[in-house]
Amino acid sequence: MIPVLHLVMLAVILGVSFITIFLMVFERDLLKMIVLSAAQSTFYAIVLYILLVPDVVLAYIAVAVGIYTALLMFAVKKTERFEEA
Amino acid sequence: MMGIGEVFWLYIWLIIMANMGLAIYGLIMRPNILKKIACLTVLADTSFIVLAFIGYRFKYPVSPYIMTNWAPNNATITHFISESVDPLPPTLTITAVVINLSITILLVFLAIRLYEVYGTLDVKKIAMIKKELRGGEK
Amino acid sequence: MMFIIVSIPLYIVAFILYAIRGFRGPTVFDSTISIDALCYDVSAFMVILSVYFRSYLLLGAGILLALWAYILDVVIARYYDRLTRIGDSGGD
Amino acid sequence: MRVTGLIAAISILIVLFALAYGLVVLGISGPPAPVKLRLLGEKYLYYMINPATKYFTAESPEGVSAILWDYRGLDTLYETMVLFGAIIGAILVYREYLYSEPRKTGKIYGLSHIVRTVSKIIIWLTIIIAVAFGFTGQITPGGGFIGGAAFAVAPVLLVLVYTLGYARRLGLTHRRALLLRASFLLLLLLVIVTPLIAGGYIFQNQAKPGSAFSFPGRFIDSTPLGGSIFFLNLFELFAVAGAFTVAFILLGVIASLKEGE
Repeated sequence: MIPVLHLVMLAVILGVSFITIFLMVFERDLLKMIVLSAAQSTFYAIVLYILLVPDVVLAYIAVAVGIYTALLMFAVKKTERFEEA
Repeated sequence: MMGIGEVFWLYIWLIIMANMGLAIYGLIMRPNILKKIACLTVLADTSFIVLAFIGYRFKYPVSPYIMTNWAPNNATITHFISESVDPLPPTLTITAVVINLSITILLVFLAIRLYEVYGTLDVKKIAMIKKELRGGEK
Repeated sequence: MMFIIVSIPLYIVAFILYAIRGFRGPTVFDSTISIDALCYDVSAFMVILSVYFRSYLLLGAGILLALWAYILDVVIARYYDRLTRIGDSGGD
Repeated sequence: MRVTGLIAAISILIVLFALAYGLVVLGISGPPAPVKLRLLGEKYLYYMINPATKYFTAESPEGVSAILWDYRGLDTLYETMVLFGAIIGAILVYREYLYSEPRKTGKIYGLSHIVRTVSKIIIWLTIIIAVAFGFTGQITPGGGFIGGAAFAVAPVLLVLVYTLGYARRLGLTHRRALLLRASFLLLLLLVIVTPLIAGGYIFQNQAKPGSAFSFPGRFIDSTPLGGSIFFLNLFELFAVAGAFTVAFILLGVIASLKEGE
């Protein structure tokens, strides 16, 4: 028996994450890119949770939601905010 | 003839590959170095998802790879194996997450250093400045 | 079990609505607040999914996401806010 | 320029769709929507806490910890080396700022009082949860790398909310964090070498044929301890936490360069 509910959840959330990554790649404001990157890592955390890898979810939440945003924010604050062209 | 499971499976793999393609596109074509670093993290995260998919089993009574019975016998181990997902791909992923973090720290520090030297993070402008410097020396 | 299966699509619709506000938000603050709310909703969804998977070992991820979801707000606040002085004899 | 971008996009698309087609339709990674387990994963799950197979067990109910620190221990050791190499490289880029004398100013700045009060609670909770991951890595999800990554959130919050001057007043300097990292890395190597001194094999956990040496497999009340897995998880936690603390102290130094601290 194939659980269709898992597949539907994965399909919908991966579709939303695709839109997030698309907007993130073509975003000119780097600060907004950081916010979209946090949204993308939240969606990926759900996907990893449905795929039943709790260790990876714990490490991934700490790293992607907690640390990458702060690291990129410091870099944006020390350098320039808007991407040319 | 594909069943509903295979159709969903193909759709999910296509989405994952499209995510990877977008990340590679941003990594190659976008000029800002911080954008390139963010795209690199997205590419790494998508590869973690691929690894988790390779170890997954599509059946409903499915459990993580952690045995809750601490004094098992042969029957409980067989029952556990019949429900558990594959433990090898998450093992390879765990260290990759942390190492990816440390490499991103290194790249961000290098990017800030590059801004101190050149005054910009746009790779095209950096190439122009380098060309001017080389022309001025000759 | 029926309650859980009914509630999962509602949560997913809520995620999509939060995501639309996060994508469209005219300013950075709108996006930040909506993504922050999305994080808290996801942590509740993870607890419900752990009931659906019948495994108490999965609960920790939801708790941790609820613990660290506010870091994004702090990051954006640190970008815009002016630092204030910490008093030597204050509450710290 | 536009033509170059179009060519790049089309070629990436062709490669990735070919990869997806091969993975799904041709079945390179196994059948689509797999229900069975692979043989290798099945063997790992069978042997990891099996009292019947005395020479193969790892005494750890969690599959990931058993593979990470027992069956594939040397891989993990080399990956740890990559991690510390990257952190050392990051330190080397900004070494002159890290070893310069900090300005002695009486004023210390930070975010507003509400954020500081909330963050004080969250920082302590983060540290407690990270250490708990290290201690219970062999029976619940968690372990050395996860505990270290969770611990790294605490210095990030410290640098974000209280700036670096407050951390220096608390006594958190990069020298102490480096000392923590180096000493726990030495303890980790000591755990790896101990069976070799006792006449066994390197990276040995439980007794193997030809060597009776074995780390304690069970705690007093028969809670699984995983032998060397428990010690390796714990030491790895503090080593990774020290390494990331150095990196984020350095980030605070960089952030305070022009911020008027």
